Amino acid sequence: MRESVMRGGDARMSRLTRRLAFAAALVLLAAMPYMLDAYRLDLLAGGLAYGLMAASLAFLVGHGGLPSLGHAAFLGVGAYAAGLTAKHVTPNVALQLLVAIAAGVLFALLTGWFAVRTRGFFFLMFTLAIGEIAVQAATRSTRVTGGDNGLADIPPTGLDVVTFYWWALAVVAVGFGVLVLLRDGPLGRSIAGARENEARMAALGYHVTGVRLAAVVIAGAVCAAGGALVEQKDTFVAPTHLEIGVSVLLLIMVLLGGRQTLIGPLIAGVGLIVLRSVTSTALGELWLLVEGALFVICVYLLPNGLLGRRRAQAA
Amino acid sequence: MRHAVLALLVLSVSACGGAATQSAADDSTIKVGAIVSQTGVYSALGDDMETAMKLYLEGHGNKLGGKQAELIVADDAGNPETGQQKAKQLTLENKVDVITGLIASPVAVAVAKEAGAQKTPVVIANAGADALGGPGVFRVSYTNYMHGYAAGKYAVEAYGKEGAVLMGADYSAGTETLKGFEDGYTKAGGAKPIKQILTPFGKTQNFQPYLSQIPSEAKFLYTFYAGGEAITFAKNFKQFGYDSKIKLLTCQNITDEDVLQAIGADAEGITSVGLYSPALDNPENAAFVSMWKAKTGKNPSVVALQSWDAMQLIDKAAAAGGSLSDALAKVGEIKSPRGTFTLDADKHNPVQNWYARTYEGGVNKVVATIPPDPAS
Amino acid sequence: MLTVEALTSGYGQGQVLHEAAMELPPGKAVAVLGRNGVGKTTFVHTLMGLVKPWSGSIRLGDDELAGLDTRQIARHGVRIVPQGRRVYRSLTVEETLAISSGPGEWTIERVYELFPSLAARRGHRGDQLSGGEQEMLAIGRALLGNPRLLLLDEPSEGLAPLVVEELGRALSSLEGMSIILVEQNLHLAVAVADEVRCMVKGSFVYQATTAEFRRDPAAAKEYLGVGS
Amino acid sequence: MSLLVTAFDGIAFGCLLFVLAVGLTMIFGLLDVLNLAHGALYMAGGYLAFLVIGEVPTSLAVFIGVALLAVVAGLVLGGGLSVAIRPLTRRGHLDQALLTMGLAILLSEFLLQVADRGFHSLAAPRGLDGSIAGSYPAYRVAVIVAGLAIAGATFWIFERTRAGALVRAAVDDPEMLAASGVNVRRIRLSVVLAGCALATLAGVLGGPLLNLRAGLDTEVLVLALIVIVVGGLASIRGAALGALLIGQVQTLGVALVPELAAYLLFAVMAAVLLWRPAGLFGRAT
Amino acid sequence: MLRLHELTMRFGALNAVDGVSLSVGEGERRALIGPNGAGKSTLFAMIAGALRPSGGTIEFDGQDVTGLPEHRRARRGIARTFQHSSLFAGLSCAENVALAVRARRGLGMRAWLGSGRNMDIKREVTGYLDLMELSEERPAGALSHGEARRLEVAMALAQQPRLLLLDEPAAGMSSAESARFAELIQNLDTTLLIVEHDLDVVFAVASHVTVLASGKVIADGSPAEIKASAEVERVYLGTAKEIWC
Repeated sequence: MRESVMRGGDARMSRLTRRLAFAAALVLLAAMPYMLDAYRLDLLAGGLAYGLMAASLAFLVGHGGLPSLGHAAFLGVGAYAAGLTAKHVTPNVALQLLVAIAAGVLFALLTGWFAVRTRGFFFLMFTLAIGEIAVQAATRSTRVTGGDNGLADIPPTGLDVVTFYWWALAVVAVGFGVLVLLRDGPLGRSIAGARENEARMAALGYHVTGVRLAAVVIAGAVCAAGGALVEQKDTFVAPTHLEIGVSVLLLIMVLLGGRQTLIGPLIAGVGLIVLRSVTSTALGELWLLVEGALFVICVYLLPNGLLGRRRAQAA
Repeated sequence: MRHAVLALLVLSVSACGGAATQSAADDSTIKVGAIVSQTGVYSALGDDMETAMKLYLEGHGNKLGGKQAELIVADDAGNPETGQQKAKQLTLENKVDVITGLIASPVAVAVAKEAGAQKTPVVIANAGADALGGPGVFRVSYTNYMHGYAAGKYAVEAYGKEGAVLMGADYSAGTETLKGFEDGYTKAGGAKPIKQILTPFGKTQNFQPYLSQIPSEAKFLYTFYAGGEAITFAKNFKQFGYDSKIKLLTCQNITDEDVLQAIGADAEGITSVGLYSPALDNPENAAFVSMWKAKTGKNPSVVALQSWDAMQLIDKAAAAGGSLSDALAKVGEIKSPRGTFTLDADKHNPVQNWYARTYEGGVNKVVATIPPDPAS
Repeated sequence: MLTVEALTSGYGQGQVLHEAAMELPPGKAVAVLGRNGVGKTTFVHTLMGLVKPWSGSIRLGDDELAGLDTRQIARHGVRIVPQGRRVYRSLTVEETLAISSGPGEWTIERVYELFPSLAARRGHRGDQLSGGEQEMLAIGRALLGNPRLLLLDEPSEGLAPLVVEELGRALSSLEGMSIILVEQNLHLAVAVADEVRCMVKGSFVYQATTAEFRRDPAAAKEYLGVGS
Repeated sequence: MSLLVTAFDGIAFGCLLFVLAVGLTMIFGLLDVLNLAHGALYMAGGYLAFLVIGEVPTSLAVFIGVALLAVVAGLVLGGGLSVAIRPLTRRGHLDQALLTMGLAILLSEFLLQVADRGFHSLAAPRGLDGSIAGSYPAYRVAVIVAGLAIAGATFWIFERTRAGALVRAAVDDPEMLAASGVNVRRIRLSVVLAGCALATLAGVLGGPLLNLRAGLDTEVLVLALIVIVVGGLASIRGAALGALLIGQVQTLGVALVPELAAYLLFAVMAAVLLWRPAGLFGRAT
Repeated sequence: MLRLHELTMRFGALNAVDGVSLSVGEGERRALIGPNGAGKSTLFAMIAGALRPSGGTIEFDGQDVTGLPEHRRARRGIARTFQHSSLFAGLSCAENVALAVRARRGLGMRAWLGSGRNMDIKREVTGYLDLMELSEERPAGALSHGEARRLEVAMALAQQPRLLLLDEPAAGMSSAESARFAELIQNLDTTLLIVEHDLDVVFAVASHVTVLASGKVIADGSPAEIKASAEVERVYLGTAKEIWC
């Protein structure tokens, strides 16, 4: 009953080994405050948030077969929702997170309703349009969002760097766990089915549009949670968080990590955030050239991403 | 998954490594963190900024306030999130004494917030957002509002008391500058502008559709555009023949040295209100312009001047000793190539002369001086 | 002329041809018959290199074709009229014929003589033609390559009887050309072909001259028919 | 009256967009490769011209000479691109997107290193740097003329010549074309070369209109993508119609509903995709 | 149970299906035969709901379902197999069938299922796979042709349909395979509409045969009647008399 092919890289191991490795990684990550200084810890927390958002996009792109170029809109929706809640309603980070997730779901329903009617490259371009319209909306709703200068007057969370790191780690771990469970549950498999063969799904009695919409909602909700973390870390959010460049960055994380897995993009997300920080510190303006070269090299050397394995080809 | 664990290990090691390089700041050196756009859409300004700061240090024996100076440049890529991350790195890891640079306003907002939390003073060398400034945040550039306000005051005298049309990029710098203009203009006795035309920021490749919305009864046009949009605007305005239909007054960015060469002949005759001109006649400016020209072969841009003054401000404050944050607030008069200016006591924004400049024969000739408004 | 030995091939992991072997005498037309799904189309696709042979040999004259790619096989003088026609939808009749034309005795004018109804439609695009016209265009396209070997895959499929008759007349007039004709329409097949091969489950199991085949209705029933 | 000028101006932009986008759509149609380096190619054309002639007006002959030089550069870069994407032929759009995105970063950052990160612009050639009747830039008329000429030539080659018929046949059914003995790979290569050369040419043509600066590659790429999506992929006619439509949206559209200007471009694309999910001239697949 | 009235499908100028009326009774095994291009698959697609007819009506269980989308028809009990295997190539055989089982039980959109229900589904899936002699773990994309055809049927059976549409289920099977397959089908107790070229299978399975040519019904009757029909013979073998003169 296991969906062995989709899992790609990690399907090679038993479920037990996989769980042990996950637990070990979690312990190692939880111990990071004892090894890293405040700045690096903060960087890692940001990396984890991006990793979670990359994993959510992998759920959409790899698992759902819906290549989105507007995923940063969900980051923005989550971040603004959490930030506005912090500013106007409650200092409770967990409540802010819940509001962010709810906003992500709502936004996914509103936009996904239209988006899932397009396919492939056209889905890509449609989501790009949604992302850009979201940027404009955030920029121009100055009274609510602070406009292009961002929502600056969000009160501090009151959590110190270490506590916030653990909070972020917990959210990322739970969020990632939810993604994995959903992927392997009935709905997740229906989503995989819709990716593989829409005609057959309809013939089996599935409402394919609904299934695809569910994929958008799940990915959007989890991404919004990641967006909330980004906001809570910096207590700042600006329209630049939603820009196409961020969507592209998330998509690159997915491709580098291997779109057939969820863990690969998570790791690639953390890695790319850390790598950018390291290279831009060390190389100045040349960091971008190095990153471009990295993408090119990765395409050739890691054809299926860091952890991906080629999905079985249809005969 | 094996790879995953491995990758995590590598990652954590790489994150740990280098932690030893940080050293506690000691009294004999002063560390300046400059957050600059080295990449991204603002990197043209970033180049000037970095050059000016380094030029100042070169010219002052690499010392600020008598202490050995260390300038650490970090790339914000034009993005506030990255800028804030860099601010964290500079304060927490490099333990800089002061953060400067800051081109785009959103970046400055995010960085000021972060630096405030880390109790590190900030000297803004470019960003114009009105809201910036206050405890620990100092600005040697200008507020968008004052930029427009000065132009508004000037316009009443030079362009008449009615028939103003405003046009600008639809983002905070644009709307704040236009708001400043409207206030400056009406307070000086001008009538309310008859129309305001806003154009999508960063997405407008062509101003003809917007220029065509200027009402026929308009007497003059005041505009705010910067960077690539400034080039396009200036060229469009001239080439669509608007120079013969309506008088033009602009913000300083449209005829800044950054863009003049790209605009070419179409810049000829444009009058703008700005805080600086390479043609200003004072000894500080003469020295500054000759140094800059020797280095780059061009006239200094406004950003270059501001960055130079940012270092000058830090230099003076560091020389005063004590807490840098307090000292920055007490520097008093700064003899800048733009003329002498001070920072106001409350928000630490510059109180400075503005100049009406007309671009002729390759330089922005100063045609009028607009003194700072005591009321604002 | 054409000698196929122990040819196997298929799609993905599914093997379709099982050691198929046949010979085509020079200048003769051979009809390949068989029920749906026995591998006739795969057979001609493999000859054309559209499906890669797994093993076996395809010799055309002195040239070994197995292992060559489609273009190389085409350069050896093999042309195909594929099932479903596959005419270029956005090219006019004239354009299609022009880009398919090579040096040799076949000219565009000669194709128009063969199919006068095509000449009348020379300015129309491929997707504006009727099925019969598309079939004629596909045949014309192949003929303009002056093939040493012409492969025809179900030319009569989906065509009205009158059109099939016209096709039959045209194909019969190609006296002396080496042809492999895959057909379900027996009428057309025996009208055109000199010899008959029957295929069952990816192998050839029956061969005869058309005259012999006509005297052997049992074979037709066994390999092709309804009652069995 | 002024709306007429605006609409006319939209044609100028549409012409530029067509030259920019037609290569992108053809490369997509024939190779099934989404070339995200297309914007960087445009940028390369513009920066090459800037590096050669600077920002002062030159004679028309020099300008045309530089445009031809950019075409050569486009051919060279196109050759590089087709070598780079060959190993990825069967790897799907997203892998190709990652590769071409990486190449785009490399190319555009390289250009900014060679030139500088400052704002630049090409001057219109002498004789075209003024205005017609003091109210319409002569260069834009030249862009329309050049754009229509290039569009006309493209159509003519594509619709009326043997080479064009071969390209269309290769889009329709490459397998059958190969089965006629045609070297389809060579056709693909020529389309990549031509598409890239048109992109660099557009860079020179658009230099005096859109300026040269960091970030130009992405801005231009997004415009080109919108054009080909709205028009429908793999169709020259679609690229032309898409370019003209987007040209008007960006001029007449924003003049008519200025308050929606910021949303207009993307809203139009989204609306077209909902109405005709494969673009205005797209073939349902 | 199924009643088609004047069903028509036009593609451009071509009438792929041209006014077909037929009805299939409860428990009947109806075979649909005819030469290539007769319109069988088009007819199938219309019954299943994948194609909207240009004219005519489809009645299922006494209700007009002509306007009902495909997935709603599936839920009412119409299941189909595809002429060219249409599987979830990247998923295992078991998952292919499980998708069908969960859809039938209305669990396809559940985020999560308890282990009890999962075991239940797994048991059922194993049952269908065993019935069709398939192994669980192999990805559907890696199956041989015959196995893929059987998986097609396994998925349709897992829907426990009231009306099963089989579109050339035996195409490309070896004779041993198709004989075995015919046996499997014979043991099903569901209403069946089957398009098949392998006439061995047709005559082994069908209780009633309808012959389609050029989009029209040209004959209709028991297998024996069809075998004996000269008209059918002519359609299949061309004008036989002219050939064997």
